[in-house]
Parts: sequence; structure tokens; C-alpha cells
Amino acid sequence: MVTTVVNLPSSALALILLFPALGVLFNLFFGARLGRRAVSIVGPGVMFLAFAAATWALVRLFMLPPGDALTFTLWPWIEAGRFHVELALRADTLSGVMIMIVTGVGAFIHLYSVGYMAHDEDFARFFTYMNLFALSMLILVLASNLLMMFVGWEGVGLCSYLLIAFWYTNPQFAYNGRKAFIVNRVGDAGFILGMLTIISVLSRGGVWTLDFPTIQAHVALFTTGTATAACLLLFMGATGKSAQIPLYVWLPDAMVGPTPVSALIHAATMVTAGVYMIARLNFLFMLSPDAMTVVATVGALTAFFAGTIAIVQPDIKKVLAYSTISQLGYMFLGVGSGAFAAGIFHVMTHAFFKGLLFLCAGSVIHAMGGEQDMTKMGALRKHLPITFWTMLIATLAISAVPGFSGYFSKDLILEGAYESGHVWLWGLGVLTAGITGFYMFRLIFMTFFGESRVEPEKLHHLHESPPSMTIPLVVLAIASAIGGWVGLPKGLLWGDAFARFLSPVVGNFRPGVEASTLGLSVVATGVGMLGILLAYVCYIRMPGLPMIVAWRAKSLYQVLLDKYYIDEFYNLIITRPLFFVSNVILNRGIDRFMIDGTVNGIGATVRSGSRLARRSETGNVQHYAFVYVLGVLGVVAYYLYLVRH
Amino acid sequence: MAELIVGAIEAVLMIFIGLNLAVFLLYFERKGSALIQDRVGANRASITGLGRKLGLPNLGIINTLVADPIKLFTKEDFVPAGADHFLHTLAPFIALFPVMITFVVIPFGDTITFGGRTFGLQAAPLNAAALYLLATIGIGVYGVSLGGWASNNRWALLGGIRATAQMISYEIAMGLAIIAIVITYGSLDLQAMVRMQGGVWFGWLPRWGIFVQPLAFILLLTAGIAESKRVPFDLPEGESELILGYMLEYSGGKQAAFMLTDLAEQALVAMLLVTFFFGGWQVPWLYRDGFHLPGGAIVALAPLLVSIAGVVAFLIKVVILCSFMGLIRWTLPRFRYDQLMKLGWKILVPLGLANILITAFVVVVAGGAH
Amino acid sequence: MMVPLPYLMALSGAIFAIGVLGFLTRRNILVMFMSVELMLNAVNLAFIALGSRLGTMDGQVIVFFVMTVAAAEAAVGLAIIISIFRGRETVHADDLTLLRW
Amino acid sequence: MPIALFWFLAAVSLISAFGVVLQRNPLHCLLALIVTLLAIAVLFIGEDATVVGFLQAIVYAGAIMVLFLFVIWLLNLRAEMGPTGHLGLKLFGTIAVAAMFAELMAFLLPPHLQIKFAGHAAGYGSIDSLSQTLFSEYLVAFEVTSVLLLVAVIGAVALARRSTASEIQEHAADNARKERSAAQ
Repeated sequence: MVTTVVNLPSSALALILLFPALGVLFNLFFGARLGRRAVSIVGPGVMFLAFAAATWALVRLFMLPPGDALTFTLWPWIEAGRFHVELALRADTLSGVMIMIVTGVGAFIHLYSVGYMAHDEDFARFFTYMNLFALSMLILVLASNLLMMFVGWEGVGLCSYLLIAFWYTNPQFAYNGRKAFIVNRVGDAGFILGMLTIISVLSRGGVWTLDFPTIQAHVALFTTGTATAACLLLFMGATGKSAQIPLYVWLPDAMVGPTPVSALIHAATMVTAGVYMIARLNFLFMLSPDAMTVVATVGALTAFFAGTIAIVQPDIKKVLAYSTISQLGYMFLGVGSGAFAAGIFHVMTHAFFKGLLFLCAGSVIHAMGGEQDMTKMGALRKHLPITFWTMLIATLAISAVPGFSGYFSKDLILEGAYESGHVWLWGLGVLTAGITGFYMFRLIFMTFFGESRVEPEKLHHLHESPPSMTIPLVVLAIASAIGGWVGLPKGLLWGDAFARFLSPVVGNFRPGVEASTLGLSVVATGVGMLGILLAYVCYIRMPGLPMIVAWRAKSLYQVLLDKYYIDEFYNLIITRPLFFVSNVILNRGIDRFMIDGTVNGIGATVRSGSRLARRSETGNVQHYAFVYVLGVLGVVAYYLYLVRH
Repeated sequence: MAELIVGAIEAVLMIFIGLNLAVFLLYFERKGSALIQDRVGANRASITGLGRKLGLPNLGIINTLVADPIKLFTKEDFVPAGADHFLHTLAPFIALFPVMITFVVIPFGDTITFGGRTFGLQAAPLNAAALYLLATIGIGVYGVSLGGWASNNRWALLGGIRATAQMISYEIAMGLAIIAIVITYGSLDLQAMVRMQGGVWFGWLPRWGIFVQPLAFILLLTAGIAESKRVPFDLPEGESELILGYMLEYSGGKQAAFMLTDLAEQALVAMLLVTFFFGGWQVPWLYRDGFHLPGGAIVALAPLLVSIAGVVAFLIKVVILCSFMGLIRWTLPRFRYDQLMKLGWKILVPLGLANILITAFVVVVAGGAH
Repeated sequence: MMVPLPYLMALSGAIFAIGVLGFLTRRNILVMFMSVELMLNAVNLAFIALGSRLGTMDGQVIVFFVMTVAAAEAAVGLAIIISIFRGRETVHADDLTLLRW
Repeated sequence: MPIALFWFLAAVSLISAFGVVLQRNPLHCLLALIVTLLAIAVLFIGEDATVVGFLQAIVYAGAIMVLFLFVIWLLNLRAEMGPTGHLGLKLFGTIAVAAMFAELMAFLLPPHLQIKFAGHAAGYGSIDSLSQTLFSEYLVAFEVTSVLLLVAVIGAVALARRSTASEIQEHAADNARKERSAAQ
């Protein structure tokens, strides 16, 4: 599948990076001084400019013959012996899609943040981080080689940490930030190892760089074994960044960050980096069916488990968090089963509707004055009309109601899963579709319908959010409504234009098993509807029912509520022993006792020695002179000796 | 060996001359000042009124040159309580000694021939005499300063400090002047300098240094007077403010020694000026074989006469200069201390430096001295 | 007829030793300073003697420089002594032991 | 130089050097030092180092020592009463110095220092030859020395001068400003 790729230099790419970079610098150095106005203009402004540049780049991509890419080489970065890495940007269709998502959705979320963070005193810092995130994310998707991609990878990780712990004065938030960071480190270790594997394999073949095209060109150097190893390691990184089993635990806790952050980073963009990475390295993953299977399985399982957890969560953002994890699981199911285009497609649609969902949730929380517990909401429909309608659209989209964007992408994924032979995973996916419908509409019903459970004193200042927040809602609502139409089922109108657009990069999906697209779609959609119906029954018709169920299946409910005790489990098998080893053995044993002991011992010896020695330092010149004379005596004696012999 | 003996004799002779000049100055102090101030001045103690009988005017020579010295040297030698005996006694002689030994390098004549042997009329024919002068004069400071210090008296100490500061400051000006002169003559040897001043320019003008180094002359004159602490530079003594300055606690012979020092220094300065600027023992138009007058006429003279004429000419010149300084003494008022320092550091020293620069430049351009 | 070199050297060595002795045993900084000057002169003497025996001017030139340096050193050193005396009202070396633990 | 003269000068210089070390009154020490310097100057001249000898008399004895004199006056130093210095230091110092003297003698006296010497060239030690050497091969050193002197003058002034009233006021004002800023 190696295509001779023509690379056109294009400064548009540089511009895309330049604008957020300028934003960072501006907000960092002048933001605090020039005040909110300037920041709220510059912060989103640069993003919109970047959006424009990205659009330009994409238009140029459209005009190129398929398979060509835009490149922009800044300068050689690493010249270590024969190993050579360049600081270069490269935009093919895949990157094109990603930059559109990042800059587009990002821009609107920035705009949204202006309203959402309006009352925060660290306005400038927030936008510094946001722009920095955008910059890193763009580096990640525009990187022309694996190493540079890793830089972006780490950059987004850092920003995620900074933004989760944005309100660092709250120790819990700071802790969650660290948790996210550390869990990501685990994944990144895998990423690094994978990268090293690739380097070693390639260098053994005499290839000393990490450019994607070069890797692709020499992909033949990989045996199935090495490919599997590399892929699994890289996938480990992906599970960390994209919150898959077993490393998803950080994402729910990441919800303590400001809601726009959850929307931009932990729903729309960063968490999809893993998917992007796998799609980017599709040629490598294709070499190892095992790895692909692992990816698909992990994806499906994650989707299912996260969904089940989402069912019972009372916290609106937690629900969305788990649904994000679950949706990410879908994407991995997609790419894992070879339907890379489908995966990326879902990345895009998910960026629309999940970003929208978070923004709406943010709007709700904003209106509720920071309240996130759905059990204290309800009947907000008339108070927040715009939020309600847009959120409804997003919900329809995510629960794959036909016609809405989510429907097409999810359908493609499930279809891919089935046709690649993973029937079980397909089943799991379908089941998850039902669960998705259920918990999403549970969210809608609990929030906007039923009788109000809002505390009376909050009731009177319930209000719709300012336009700076509602405009992005509307825009994204439109996007999530019609955004899916770029990838209609084959044969219908323009058909799967999206897949065709990506195909030069990710190749075409080659089904293993034949199946009727329509049938699969009907089944999946049906299950989804079923879930919605169930939610309707439980939360509108007979609101008592959930209680009863929960009481009946108490243990199950508890398990779900406590997220399968995964955190506790990790605590038990990893954190505790780690703490024990570091504290007792390393800290007390080695550090305090051996190292400090040695150092202090030396210090004490020196001090006591010098206490004696300093007696000689009387400060009286003549004493020194006396010693000096003794020295002279010695020297002259030596010369006498020389003269005599 | 003979040279040594003759040198010793000449040295004694020179010192004798110097001291006598000092005495002459002492007399001039009295009578000359009286003359200038239109007083009678010293006129007592004429022995048996002989001069009166002979109808001579009473020049007061006796009481100046005989009575005063006797009185001085018969006075009690007083040492104040708490004073440093040793230094108090030593100081006057430390002051006087260097001046004395300086006389010996002054050439007071050309060569003289006795019984087929020729001797230079310079006690110590030193080839670095100019440096020697500076050295001895420099040492001269200690006498005064120590005298002031050892007297255990505030006035005296002040006088001593003043004297020291003044002499150190003016030594610099003096040194600069002498350097310029040395550059001009291209030699450190006084006798050589004097020899170079023989002969004439344009057939009539004696080749005296004054015509070459007028500025140096003024510098050396001023600095010299200051060195000898005479009016207008007599701040160390400054009767009106310090009573007698460093000499305050001295009496009798020691004070005489101090006064003698000043006077001798003045004589010394006069000799130096003569040597440097007025052709030393050179008599205008007189050569070894006699006078060569500007007209071209030649008056032959015996070599011995020529030599003696030189010595006499030297003495006459010195006396004239001494009298000139006496005039200055009775003409100018005393400087204020800051004026003194200003004159020394801000006028004389820069002038001296400039003089050196110009001289050196001219010498280099003209190629070779004189 | 010149003085034998070893005499001069011995003299210079003796004066030097005396200087050292003074530096070690006197407590008055000024006198210590004078002792330093003694040592300098002893060395100067050695320079001159050797130079004249070797027939080179270098010895004298070096002495010339030593004098210059001695002048500078005296100026600065005495200034320091004065300022010390202003501050501490003493010139005794064993009262000036501030540079100490 | 006659050998007798040398002995005389040696005696003078040694005695006066001892005087420097042993006398109690700093002024007497100074006088002794001056005598030593002059004796050494004469020795210089005896070694045909005429110019340097006179310079020694002019600069060293005539100028530098006056500086000392002034300082002694300024500090109004009188004779030291009571024992001076530490006894131990005196004892061991004397011993050490004696040892050093012995070593120096052993080092300087033996015949390996006997340099075959055939009289001086004409004009050796004269001001001409000194200047020739000084301004040809030692020119740089000479210039540097002049700079050194300049620096020394400035340093001496800076060290020894009392700050004027206006400066004192400025200083006080500075401190006040500092305190105010510290207070804020």
C-alpha cells in the first residue's frame, strides 16, 4: 500500500501552529496585565485564525491529487550520528481532518470559555493553557514523524494536567490532576518503548529516521512479531491517552477541571489522540492481526464497561465522562477491526456531539451555580431552552438516532467490526449502543424533565447562559446534526465521501465477512431505540422504578456505582505496594539511612575536624607570617639540597 | 692621594664659603632690611668707637657678625620637659648636615695649576651631581620635621609638619626644573654644565643657561626660596602664628644651627642658580688665554689669573643673587598656607612638566643638547 | 677593586633576616611595615650586587621597579593603616584579628 | 669601593636595621630605617649602580619615609609601653629567623657564587645605560608601573580621605530611603 507521495511545501501549516503559539505568548506575558477584554479577544481569536489557516490548508488538500500531502520543514532537529529527525510538519487528509476538528471545535469551545470562565480571576492563565493545549494538539496531528508526534503527545498531557488541576487550591482537584498525569506516564512509557522498538527495527534495516512516509516505505522491515510488539506498546500509550482499559481511570476524575476543558480536551480532541495515532500508523498495525484484535477487544470491552458504569452515575459530568470512554471504545473497536476511516469518522462526529454535550452540561452547571448532581436538577427545560434543545440534538446524535451524525459513524464502526469477523465484539457494541441510548436519555430526562428537584434558593437565579456560550452550542448542534452526512452509506447520494477522502492514508476497509449493511444498521439502531424507550419508561412513566431496581439488585447497583472498584483495585495492587516500597525501603532504608547517613557522617567528621583546624586561624597576621617563614625554610632547604647534589 | 687631600681642602673651603655667605645673609637681614625700610638698623657695639673716630658710617658689623654669634653660642641649651632628648639634640644637625655636604659638588672654578699639577676647582667631581643635590636636599627635610616633633610642643609640631609638607611639595617642582636643565645640558655633571656655558652667541651674548631655560630659572628660584623656608615662604616659622615654628623650643647653638641651615640653604640655592643659569665661574668673553671682547679685541691673561678670575666671578655672582633673594625677602609678604600649596602643586608642578616636555621636544628636534 | 660578592650577599641575607624578625616580633603594624621595607632593600642589594657582577643592567632596572612598587605599596598600605586606625583606634597587629573563624 | 668602607657601611646598615626592629619608639625605628636605606644607597653606588643609588636616597629615604613620618604623626604614635607582641612568637620567631639566616648563609656564601668578574664596561650604571635598558626591553613593564602608581594614588586617596559633610548627608538620606522602602 506504499504510495509515492508528493509533498508540497505549504506555509499554511506553519500558520496553523503560529497563531496558537502567539496566543500562548501573549496570554502568558501580557494577559494578566492587559486584562480580560484583551484576553477574551486574543484567546479565541487566535484559534479562529488557526481555524482559517486550517481551512485554507484543507482546501489546498482538496485541490491536490489524492495521496499528496502538504509539508513544511522548519529545521533539522536531531542529528545523532546517522539518526536524523527533522522538525517538520506534514498534512495529509488524515491530519487535515484532525486539524479541522481541533481548530474548529477548539475555536468554538474557546469562545464558550470566555463566557464560562468570565468570573474566574485566573482568566489569562486559563487561556494560556488552552492555547498551549491547542498548539500541542496541532503539533501532535501535524507532526511528520513519530518523535515530534510524541512531543505533541506529551504537550497535551501536560496541558491536560495543568487544566484538570486548574483550580489547584482544592487539594482534591490537584490530586486528580496528578493522577491523570501519572496514569498517562504509564501509557507514555509504552509509547516510548514502542517508538524505540520501531527505531531499532528500522535502524537494523539501515533506516535512521522516524518520518511516517519513510516508516511506511520501509514497513517491510517488520516481522509480524516485531510489528506486534511495537503495536501493542504503542497501543499501551493509546490506552493511557485515550482512557481505555486498563488506564481509563483518570478520565472520570479529570472532570473536576473547568467544563470547557472537559469538552475540548477530555472529549473532543486529546483523548482521540490514541485513535489518531493508530490510524496514522495503520500500515504498521495492519501487519499484526493479533495487535488489531487486542485493540478491537479492548475497545469493545471499554465501551461496554464504561457504558454500564455510566448508567448509574448521578453526576452529570461523570456520566458524560464514562460515555466518552465508551465512545472512545467504539473508536478503538473501529480501528481495531480495520475500519480506520470509520474510527476517524467517529472521532469527528464524537468531537461534535460530545463537545456539545459537555458544553451543554457546562451551561447547565453554570446555571445551577456549580451544581453537578442530576438528582438535584430536573425540569430545567423551560429555564434553559437553548441548552435543552441543543443538548437534545447532541443526545440524539450520540444515541445514534438515524439521520444524526452519531448514527453514521457508529454504524460504520459496528459494520466494520462485524465484517472483520469479530462477531462477539459486534454484539458487545450493539449492546453498548442500547446502554448508550439508555443513560444518555436518562441524563436528559433527569435534567430537563420530570418535576424540579432544584433547591428553592437556586431556583430563582436559574438563567440561560450568555450568547458567548450559546452561540457555540448552536453551531456545534448544527454540526452534530448534519456533520455525519459526509459519510452516508455506500450508494446513497455521494456515499461514503469521508472514507474515500481518507483512503489514500488509511487505505480502504477490506471486509472479511459479507453482511447486509442494512440489516446490521437496523439491529444496532433498534437496540439503541430500545435503550431510549427503557429510559423513557424508567424516568418519565414510572420514576419509582429505578429505585426498586437498584434496591433489588443492590450489589450490582453498588458495584456499578463504585465503578467496579477499579480504583480501589489499582490502589491495592499498585499504589499501596509502590508507596510501601518507596517509603519503607527506598526512602527510609536507602535514602535516609544509607545516603543521608553517609553524607551527614562525612559532614560531621569534617565539622569536628575543622573545629580543631580552625584553632590555627587566629587572625593574627604574624602567626601566618611565622608559618610562611617555616615554608620558606623548607624551600630554601630543598634548594640547598639541590645545590649540594 | 693628592686628589683626595686637595679635594678635602676644597671641600672645607667650599663649606667655609657657604657659611660665610650665610653670615653675609644674616648681616644683610639686618642692615639690608634697615636700608630698605629706611631705618638705621644694627648700629650698636662698635668697639671703642674707632670707626666713629675715623668718621666711618657705623655698619653694625660688630654686633651682627661678632656679638650675636657669641651670644647665641653662650646661651643655655634648653630642652623642654617631655621632649625626646635624643632627637631634640639630633634634629638641628640632621638639618644642617645635608646642606653642608651639598656645597662640595658645586664647581667654583675651572682648573688651577700648581707646580705642574692641575686640579679641578670642584671639591667632589661627581658625575651625577644633579641627583646628589636632590638627594641631599631631600634628606634635609628630616631635620626640620624631627625638630618640630621632638620639641613636644604643638606650635613646634605644626611648624614641623608645615615645613615637611612645604619642602616635599617644592622638592618636586625643584626636581622638575633640574630635570629640564639636565635635559638641556645633556649631563648630570655640574662642571660639565658650567663648561658648556662658556663662549658666546652672536659674537657677544654669553651662552648662559638663563637665556635657554628662563622658565626653569623662575621655577628653581621659587622652589629654592621655598626650600630654604625664607620669606615669603616662611610659614614653618611664621612668627605671627607659630611664634617660631619648629625652632620654637630651641635656644642657643641648636637654634643657631637651624637658622644657619636656612641661610646656608639660601646660599646653596644661589650657587645652584649661578651654576645652572649664570655660567658658574664663567666670565663673559674670558677664555683660557684671556678676554675675547665682542669687538674682536683680545686681552691676554695668565692662566692662573684666569682661574682666579673665574672663582672671583663665581663669588660675585653668588653674592648678587643672595642680595636679590634678600630683596625678595623684604619685598613680598608671606603667603597663606593654601596659597602656598596651590602655588606649589597647581602652578609650579604643571609648569615644570610643560617645561620638561618643551625642552625634551626641542632637544630631540635640534638633535643634541645646547 | 670591588667588594667580594659573598660579602654583599651575606649582608643582604642578614638584613633580610632582620626584616623578617621585625615582621614576626613587632606588634605595631607600622613597624612591621618598615620591616617589610627592610626586606625589600635587602633583596635590592642582592639584585644590584649580582647584576653588577654579571655586568648587566637588569638588576638595576629591577631594583628601580621594586622601588616604584614599594612606593605604591607604601601609599596604599599607609592609607589602609590610617583607615584602620580611624575605625579601631589601634595599630597593634594582635588587636586586628577580625579575619578569623 | 674600599673594603674598609664596605665594612663600615655593613656595620652601619646592620646596626640600624637592628635598631628598626628593636627600638620601641616608632619614630626612632623610622630614623634607623632611613639610615639603613642611606647606607644601602651608598653600597649601590659602590657597586657602580650610581643612578639607582641616588634614586634610593631620593625616592626611598627622601619621599617614602616622609610618608611614614606623616602617618606616625597623624596617628600620634608614642613609644610602646610594656611587652610588645607575644613571647612565644618572639621566641619561635627568633629561632626560625636564625635558622633561615643560617640557611641563607649556607646558600649564599659558598664558592659556587664566585662569579669571575672583569671590570665594568664604560658607563655601566650611568643614567644613559639605565634609560637604555629601561626604555628598550623593559618599556612595557615601565608603562605598566606608571599605571600601577596612578592606581595606588587613587586607592590611597579613596582609602584615607574622610567623606565630606555633603557625602555623609547623602549617605544618611540613602539609608533613610532604604528603610522606608523596606518598611513598605
